[in-house]
Amino acid sequence: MEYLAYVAFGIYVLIILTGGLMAVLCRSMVRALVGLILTLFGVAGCYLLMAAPFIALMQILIYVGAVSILILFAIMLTRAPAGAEEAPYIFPWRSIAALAVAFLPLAVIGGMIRSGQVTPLVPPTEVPLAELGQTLIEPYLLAFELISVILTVAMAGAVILGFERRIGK
Amino acid sequence: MNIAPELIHIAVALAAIAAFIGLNGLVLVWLERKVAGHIQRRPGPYEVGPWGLLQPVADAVKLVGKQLVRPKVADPWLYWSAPLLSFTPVFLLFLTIPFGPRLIGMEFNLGLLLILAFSGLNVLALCLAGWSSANKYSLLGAARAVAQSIAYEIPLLLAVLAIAFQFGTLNLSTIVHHQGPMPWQWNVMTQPLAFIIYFICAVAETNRAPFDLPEAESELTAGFHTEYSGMAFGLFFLAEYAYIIVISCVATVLFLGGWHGPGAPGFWWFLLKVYALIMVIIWLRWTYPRVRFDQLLNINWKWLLPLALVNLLLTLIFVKM
Amino acid sequence: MKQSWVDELNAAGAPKCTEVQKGVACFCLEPENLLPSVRKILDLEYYLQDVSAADFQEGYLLTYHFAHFEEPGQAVFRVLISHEEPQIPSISSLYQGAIWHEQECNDFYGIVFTDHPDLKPLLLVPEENLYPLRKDTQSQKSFLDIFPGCKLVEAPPAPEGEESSGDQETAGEETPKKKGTGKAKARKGDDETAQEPGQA
Amino acid sequence: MLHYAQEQLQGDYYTRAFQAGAQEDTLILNMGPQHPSTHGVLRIILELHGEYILRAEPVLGYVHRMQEKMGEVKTYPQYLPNMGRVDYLHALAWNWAYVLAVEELLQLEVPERAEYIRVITCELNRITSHLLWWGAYLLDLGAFTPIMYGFADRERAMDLLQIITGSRLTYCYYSFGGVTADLTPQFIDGTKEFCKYLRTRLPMYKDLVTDNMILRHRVDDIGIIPVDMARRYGVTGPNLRGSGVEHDLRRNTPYSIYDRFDFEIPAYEECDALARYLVRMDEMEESLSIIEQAIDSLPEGPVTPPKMPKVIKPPKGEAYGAVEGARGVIGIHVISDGTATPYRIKLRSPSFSNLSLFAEVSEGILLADAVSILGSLDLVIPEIDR
Repeated sequence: MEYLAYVAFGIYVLIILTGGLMAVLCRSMVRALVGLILTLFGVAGCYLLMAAPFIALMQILIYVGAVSILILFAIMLTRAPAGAEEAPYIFPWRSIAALAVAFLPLAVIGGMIRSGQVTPLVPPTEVPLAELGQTLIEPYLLAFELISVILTVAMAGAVILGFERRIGK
Repeated sequence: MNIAPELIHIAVALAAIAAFIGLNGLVLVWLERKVAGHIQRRPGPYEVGPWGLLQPVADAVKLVGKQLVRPKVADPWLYWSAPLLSFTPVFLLFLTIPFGPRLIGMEFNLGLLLILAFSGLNVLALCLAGWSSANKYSLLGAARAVAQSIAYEIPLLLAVLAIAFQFGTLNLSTIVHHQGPMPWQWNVMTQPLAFIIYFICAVAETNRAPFDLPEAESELTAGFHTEYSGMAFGLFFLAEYAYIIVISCVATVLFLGGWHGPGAPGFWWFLLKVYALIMVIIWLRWTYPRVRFDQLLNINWKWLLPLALVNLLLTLIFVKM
Repeated sequence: MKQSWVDELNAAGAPKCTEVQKGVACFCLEPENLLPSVRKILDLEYYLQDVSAADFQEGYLLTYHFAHFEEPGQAVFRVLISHEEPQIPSISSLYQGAIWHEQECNDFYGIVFTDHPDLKPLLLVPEENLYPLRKDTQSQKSFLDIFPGCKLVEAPPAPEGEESSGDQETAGEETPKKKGTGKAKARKGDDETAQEPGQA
Repeated sequence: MLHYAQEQLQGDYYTRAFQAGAQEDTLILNMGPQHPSTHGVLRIILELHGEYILRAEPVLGYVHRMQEKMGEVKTYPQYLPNMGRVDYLHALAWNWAYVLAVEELLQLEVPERAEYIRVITCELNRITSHLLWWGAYLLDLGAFTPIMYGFADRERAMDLLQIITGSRLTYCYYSFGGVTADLTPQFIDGTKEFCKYLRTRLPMYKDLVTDNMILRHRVDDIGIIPVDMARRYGVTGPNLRGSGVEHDLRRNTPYSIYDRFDFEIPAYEECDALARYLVRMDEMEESLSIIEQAIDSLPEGPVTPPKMPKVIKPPKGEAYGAVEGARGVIGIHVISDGTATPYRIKLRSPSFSNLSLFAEVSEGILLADAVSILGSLDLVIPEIDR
């Protein structure tokens, strides 16, 4: 039973890493986006492993089904068929700096794990939906509402931008 | 090792679903052409096999036999992955649909959510197909697909949510169990508005006429799949039919009492209802002209969305009372 | 076509028309008088039927057909331009429908319409100048021969035109016309003779 | 992917010319020459901003056959079959315009029965043309079924025409001074029956299609052609009558015997695609009424003039034959030099003028509406290119 979880975890991590590398390295913006989507799928898999299928499905529904498609839409609207040629490789310094930044969190988390005592979590159990909702509405109400406000503002902004284009025509 | 039987069950279910989709796809191709034929005062296919029954097989053989062509400037990876991406999630969608009292791929508490989440992937596939073809018609089709599917997903979710609120569950089997065998015990009686909204949105989500703007052939030649040939096109085609079956299945489960029916309940009732809905969808396609893009969005934002919200609100009030 | 309108058009440029066979009124114009006359006929709410050309010994004959939405009948403008310098002002600023007709004449004959917004090939291949409807000298017929009622105004650079305006009037029973010269050099003198019968 | 961008800069003469005037951040789209909604090989270059059209330019000439040159090398009778191939949907109107012009040159008197036969067949042909347009237009709007109904009904009319003309599409039926064959009783009975039949069909089309809400929204207020614009471009036919002008050569300059029949000239004031649609639907009923009247009062007699010259050599001069075709005023200008071949033939095709306004009318509209407008103009491409 447990080794299955390990195998699954390994696959998910592989997916996440592949997607991440694709997102960073691909020169075509759409391919990079596909990498991002792959990563999101991997993360959804990890949620599934943590016995949070609701979050996993929400991840797919919202991030894959809506957010990344909006990004794709934006890419298509900018009409950049040939991708990001405007960013040529400047090999040594920037790449090294980028790598350093990329490994920084690894170092921090790794250091924390090494220094502190890692306690194994209790085996995860599925949280009922009602409880999840209760948590969102009661202790985290402010955060929940803030997110919705931000989303509303973003939507209004998109609408305004869209109207401006129409008038500009 | 208590997970193993479960896995085997899912594997068997997936195989069964693949067979189900393949068979129903063939039947649907035949049915659509036959119904279209009779609506148009012509016999439809009748040469291949009795009543043209083997026509879809001939079509399939033709599609498989055709050369796969990719435009020179198209992005090869994305170009070939798009039809696969369009077709593969379909299997997952059928997994949680209760075809009968015990005929279900995977008993899952969040079944409804699973279907909604993975059906959203279709638009991603259309988008990738449209973008990677390096064809302007495809690109326009993809842009239309995105705007349309994002718009119609919202009222669809709200309509489905009303049902979920009513029974406090996302489990499809439970929702079926809450309904009775007689038509007046079905949810369509308590939630008629939700049913209409769901049905319209679902037709729009599957890009079927009169909402087939992403592939509007008189404007965009074939929209997002302009460049696809052979089985790559075939997969899009099959995916479209599979999605039609899915939305009809979900409508049956949510609103039409699933496998319940007067007399003996069972799989046949389910199939009957599904095909009744499919017939309506086919009928719509061969009857109406296509709406225009701004009209399409207006219908959604000005009518369906407010109505869905009102419906949700009413449901909440009734549930809480 | 109403007689009053014919008179108005007669006054507008230097066209000469005498009414009217089966409701068709023909006006023979100098290239210079084309635009004012067309403006006039637009004011009279005529619509453009077509613009066509034909190749004669004397030059290219351009024919403009106009008709009216309510009134029966047809107004025909004819302009003759020389082979050597096939140029004529475009009427497309007044009748936008003429844009394509003029492009087509350019395709078929190589006639240049000055002030045309976009005089590129319309129907034929853009890379070659074929001019398929031009006739060689053997097959060219005389304009006067085909329209016997017409009189070519031969315009010597010297004095007034010797031929009379009386010809013009008598030409009325056939489709009547008075012609600009086929010879480009005589344009100016031609003009004067053209004015003269108009005043006479 | 890199050379995708470069490839866009290439293109043929017209694309390059069009691209030179393009704004930044717009999409140049070639609609045609092969495109489902251009009904033939018409090409329209569009500059799009999103789905809005900034600029449109029709490119013609893909089926250009130099009909006018053919007219100069063939004898008068030899050129007759060409007329059926200019506008294959209303071939008889082109037949008529040509024989009208030549008859005027020859000063030929047409026997009365032949005139009646011409009216009957020409109107029947007009109905087939409108039926096909109706189906094809609905197909442009995304409704697949009406074209089948339109075709089925059109087929009946074509069967009738086949009885007397011997062909189904590119008719060459009228001859100088008459028609080539007399009507048969079979045709007369069939036509009577067809008129009755179509009168039952047209109300059904109105109920099922014309009154459909989606259709109404698609064609209402689209492609406004004011009278002034129509005049400047020389728009005629149902397109003009959709702008509220009751201009119809059959009424305005009654040629042949149209002044003997009692019929309406349908016209709608709205100037939009719906108005043009309704005009054509009404016109079919008017044509039916003309056919019925003509059949009822069909006189006996010969269908060709008593003595025809062996060789047709019209005297020197010119003639302009103008008739009302299904798409507008068909004009054929014949200049004769007294020989057996015309000196010059100019074909004035209504679709040519009707399409020429597309650039102006399509500015700032949606791509879907452009398709709708193109359809509502009822174009026949071989007629435009000739």
